[in-house]
Amino acid sequence: MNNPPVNNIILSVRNLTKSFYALKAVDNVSFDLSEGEILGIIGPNGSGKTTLFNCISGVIKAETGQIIFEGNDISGKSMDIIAKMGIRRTFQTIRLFRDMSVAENIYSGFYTKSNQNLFHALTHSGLYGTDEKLAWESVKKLAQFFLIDGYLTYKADDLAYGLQRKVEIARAMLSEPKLLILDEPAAGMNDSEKTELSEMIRVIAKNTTVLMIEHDLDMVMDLCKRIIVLNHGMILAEGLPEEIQNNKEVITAYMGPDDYRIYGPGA
Amino acid sequence: MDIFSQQLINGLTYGSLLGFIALGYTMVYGILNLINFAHGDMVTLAAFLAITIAPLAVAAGTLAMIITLAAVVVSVCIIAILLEKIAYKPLRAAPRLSLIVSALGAGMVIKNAIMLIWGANPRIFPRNLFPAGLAKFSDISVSYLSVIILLLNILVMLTLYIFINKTRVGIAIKALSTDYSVAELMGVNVNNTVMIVFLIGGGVGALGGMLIGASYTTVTFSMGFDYGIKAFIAAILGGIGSIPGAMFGGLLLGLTYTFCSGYVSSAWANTVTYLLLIILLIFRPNGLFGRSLVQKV
Amino acid sequence: MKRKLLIAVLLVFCTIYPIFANSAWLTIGATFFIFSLVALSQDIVLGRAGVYDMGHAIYFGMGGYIFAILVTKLGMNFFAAAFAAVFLPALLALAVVTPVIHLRGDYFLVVSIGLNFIFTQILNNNPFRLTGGPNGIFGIFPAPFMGINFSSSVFIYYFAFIVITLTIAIMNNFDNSRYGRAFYFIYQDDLAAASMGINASYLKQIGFMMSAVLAGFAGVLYALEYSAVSPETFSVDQSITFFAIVIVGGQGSLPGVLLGTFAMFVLPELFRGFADVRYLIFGIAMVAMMVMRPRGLMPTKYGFYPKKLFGGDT
Amino acid sequence: MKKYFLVLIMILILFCACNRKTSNEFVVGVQAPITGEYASEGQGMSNAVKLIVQQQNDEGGLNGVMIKVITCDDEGSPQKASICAKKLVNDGAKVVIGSYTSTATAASQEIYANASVIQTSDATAAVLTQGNYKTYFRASFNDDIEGEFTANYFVNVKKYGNIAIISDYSSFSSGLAGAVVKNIGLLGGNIVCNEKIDANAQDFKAVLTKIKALNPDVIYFSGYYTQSGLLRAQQVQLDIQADYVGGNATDNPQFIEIAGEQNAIDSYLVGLPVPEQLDYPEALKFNSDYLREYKAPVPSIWTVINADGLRVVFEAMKQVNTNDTIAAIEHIKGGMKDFRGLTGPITIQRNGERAGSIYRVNVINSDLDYETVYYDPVSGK
Repeated sequence: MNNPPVNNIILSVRNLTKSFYALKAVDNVSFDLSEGEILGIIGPNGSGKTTLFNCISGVIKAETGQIIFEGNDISGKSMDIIAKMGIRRTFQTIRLFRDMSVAENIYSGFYTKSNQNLFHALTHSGLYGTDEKLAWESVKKLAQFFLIDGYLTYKADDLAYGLQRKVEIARAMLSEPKLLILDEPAAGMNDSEKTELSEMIRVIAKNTTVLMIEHDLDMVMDLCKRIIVLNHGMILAEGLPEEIQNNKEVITAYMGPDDYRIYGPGA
Repeated sequence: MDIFSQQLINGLTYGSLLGFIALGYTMVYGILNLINFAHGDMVTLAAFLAITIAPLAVAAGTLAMIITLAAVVVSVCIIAILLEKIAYKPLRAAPRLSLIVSALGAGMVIKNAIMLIWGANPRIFPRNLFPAGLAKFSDISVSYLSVIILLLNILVMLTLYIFINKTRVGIAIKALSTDYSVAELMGVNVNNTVMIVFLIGGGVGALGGMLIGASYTTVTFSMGFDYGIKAFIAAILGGIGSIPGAMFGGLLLGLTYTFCSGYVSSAWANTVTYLLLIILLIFRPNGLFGRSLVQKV
Repeated sequence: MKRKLLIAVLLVFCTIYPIFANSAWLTIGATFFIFSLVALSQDIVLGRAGVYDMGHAIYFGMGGYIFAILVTKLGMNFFAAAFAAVFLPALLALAVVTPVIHLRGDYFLVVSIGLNFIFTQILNNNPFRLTGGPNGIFGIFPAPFMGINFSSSVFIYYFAFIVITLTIAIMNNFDNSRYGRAFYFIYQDDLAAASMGINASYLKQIGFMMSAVLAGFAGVLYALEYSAVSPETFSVDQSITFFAIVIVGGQGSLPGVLLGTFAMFVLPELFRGFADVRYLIFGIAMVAMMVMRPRGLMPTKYGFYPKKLFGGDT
Repeated sequence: MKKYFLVLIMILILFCACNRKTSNEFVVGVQAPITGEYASEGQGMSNAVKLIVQQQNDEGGLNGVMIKVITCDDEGSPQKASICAKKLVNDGAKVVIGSYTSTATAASQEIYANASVIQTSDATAAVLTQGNYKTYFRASFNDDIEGEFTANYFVNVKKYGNIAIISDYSSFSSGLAGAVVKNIGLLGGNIVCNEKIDANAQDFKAVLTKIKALNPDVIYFSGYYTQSGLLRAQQVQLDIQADYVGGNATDNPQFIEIAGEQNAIDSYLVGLPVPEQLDYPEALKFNSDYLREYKAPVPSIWTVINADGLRVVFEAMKQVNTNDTIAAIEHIKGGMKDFRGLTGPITIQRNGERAGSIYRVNVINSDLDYETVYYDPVSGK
């Protein structure tokens, strides 16, 4: 794969619509995401953010619309195929392998990169040794990067909330994805953990495109170069963080109509 | 044409017997997400209890039937509650599989206890419990007993349907089966509600057991498993957790089994019945009436 | 350290066992190995991949019957018949399981019971006069080859012993490999596993094929040991016993499953005395075991990663 | 660690359980279903053998050696049967009466033959004598002979036009039904259907309704008395005008209870005589001894046949005055003629089958006892 030009489009979503019975959770959403970008998606609760992510990552199938990732249409594909293509995600409700150790949880990210076939697995022959060494070393390296290498032998379930989040992100990062989808990564974290996380995401974004849902607006404004605001399943506004902060519809959607005067551009 | 209608009656009778037992499975599964493997053996136990109690009650003359039925249903309900307290309550928070193995073990205990108490050989079910005799229309013969079974089946289904949807306890049961922890938060007394479910399931199952004994005159200690599995399949066909589903699932299974052995081949009747289940589960994984469970992410 | 010492003691004991065991106890020893093999194969799908399979005796029966048919009806030599009886079940398992592999938990359990009923009914209906109907097939005596009499108890005992030891070694490797851990991932949370690019249905199919090979092998050994196969040996009741063994012994744990098999198949031979109370005791034991140790006698302690690398011990 | 010591303990249990013991007594083994579905028949076998052995010991044992009985429960399953066979051979059994079910018998034949232990039982599956195990013989008759007898009765004696056959999945029932169907075919009889029922089920109305449409003259069921009783009761319920004939396993007093007394009347039973019908002096003595010893009548004809099997062996050993099994079996197969058995004269052919046939057709009359309506003393081929 030659080195793509700086801002080519890696993911484009075209008139995506997904409804649960009568409710249109995602209503005709279209946007593009270029490589190396950190795109923030914000919006009040129930605006369709997670449903949008679920459609992109293959958890659920959208009725209409297309999702093009690196040129091929992934809108109907199953989740594991999409993951193999290089899209990894974290979940709003942390979904770790609870009874297993942190090391094994992170290792699961290596599954698609490992070239160990069933015969090697059963006989520990051939490239089993090198493959395992590479796997566990990268697990250790990544754990150190995320400052959780002290917890590798702990059971995932026993960790504090913030640490579990980091394990989930580390797990997603181990396979060096092209696109990392973060579903409220900072939820449940205190301020110091949040700044630490922002730094990590900034480092990750050097060679991975990041698509993020986050309620903590300060973090979003600081990290993301571009922001999309969703409301009732539709894109309300799109643009640079400053533009979004002063956008009339956004504030109305967030704060309610009469507050625009108080928090308007003058304030 | 007579053959068809005779087969229809055969199927409906057999199906409604299965329906009685299926009900026990559906209610327990609805609330504890547990396949109560011991339920089939409870049904057998009811038939054997009737064998012991019936001669004692004969002294009461005409009331004999009522007293025996009541005594058996009550004792089976008590045993059902004990079963829940000993084998299932301690495992409320345990992993699903250990609950299943505990149910299998409980089933084995009841089955072998019956064998040790009443012996390994088939026993004869008392004839005087239910009215015998046949009615003949042209070439079709319908025994009074099968009429009773059909009517009782519909009656029990209706009362239960109303009970579940209209009474406070019924709502509590429905709440508990939709979401265990939320129902608990809302002040539903979980232990009592679960006890009532086992009470109803056991009682209706006991009735089913006695009707089976009366229909086929012989009961063996090991018949519980076979009836149990067919009844559970009926519960799934109807949509596990739905009360009308248990009844319609039972009738569907009874008719399939009857028409298959009547018109296809008796050798492959069971195979066709199970294939029906598998095919249905592939296309409608929640059965005819079941609620579809959307997996929350 | 202690674990290695104990394994060595066990291996030595099993090797010298035939010398002082009379032929009845030799059969019981071989039976223990055969049923442990089936229990281990059940543990692959139930204990590791988390598939609620209560019809596992099907694959055990496939191995036994294919071997019996090839030897008695076609007079095939031991090696060819054994080879077919070990690998054919894998393909048959794939064909049987694929249409229903997506079913979740209890639904798969009921379907597996249904499949087991169908399997026994096929055996009983004696299609094309192959399966011998309810009598099953007896007189399974493959022709001796270069002096090896395949029906001698001692040969079968050592053959089963070698097969079970290899199986345990291979399953140990499997646990510490990419696929083994992937099985645990799909058991813990198949959606999260899918988000890591792990296709649960595909792995479950592999799991069934691997376990069908082991169960098929156990079927061959059974046919050799008892020189007869009949439908009731592969009935739903047998599948329920294997299901209980894995759960009581401890899912995904090799010593646990071996201990479970010992309790279910070898102890009864000791309690020959009070025969009819035996099953009542088992029922009570199953309930008591589950209430006291819901996760089984020796549940697996995960941690399938190189210990030295992270300095932790399990 | 703690958990591994558990595994070590289990091995030690295995270790100390196996020991050898020798004795100079003549050991008779009983391999029978003491528990499980056929428990009553298995216990009957064991009681009969103990009774015959006790009587033989009272007369000074066998050629001067006292006899000991060892019983092993095979639950009627081939797997347990194989373990029992090996255990009995190890415990020094020279003669084994076993087993009641054909499958369990077949699974043990090879083991007894290799140890030259004489084996006899009441199992009737034809395949048991096809393995030409030299130490196996039976005092009962194989299904083919009963098949011929039944077919002849249906086609030539009763001249039934439409014959409906029903069997279940047990090896005995399928084997017997197969023999009847084959022989009816040879005699040119008309079989309208050959149906299968599941022995665990109890509702057979579907099959019977299908048969009713074929308007049969006779319904023949080759299975056990429980299902036989239900079939008869449901036939009457469905008002199917046809004779009902049960195979020899219908011979059990419970058939009448299950079918219901009214329905049982006019049911036919093709099979061996019931113990009460045996009028030979030895049989009368055996029945009364059994009743006195065990406070219960002889469970079925199969108990008597197994007793006969053992008496044949004892008689042979006395005639060749050695307890050597090879000499005895040679003498039994061809040497002994018309031994005075409880079930009539016994001659064992070279292939281990018993010559002749004592089959008869009984009908249940209005006061509910068996009345012989046809028997075929001539066919003693």
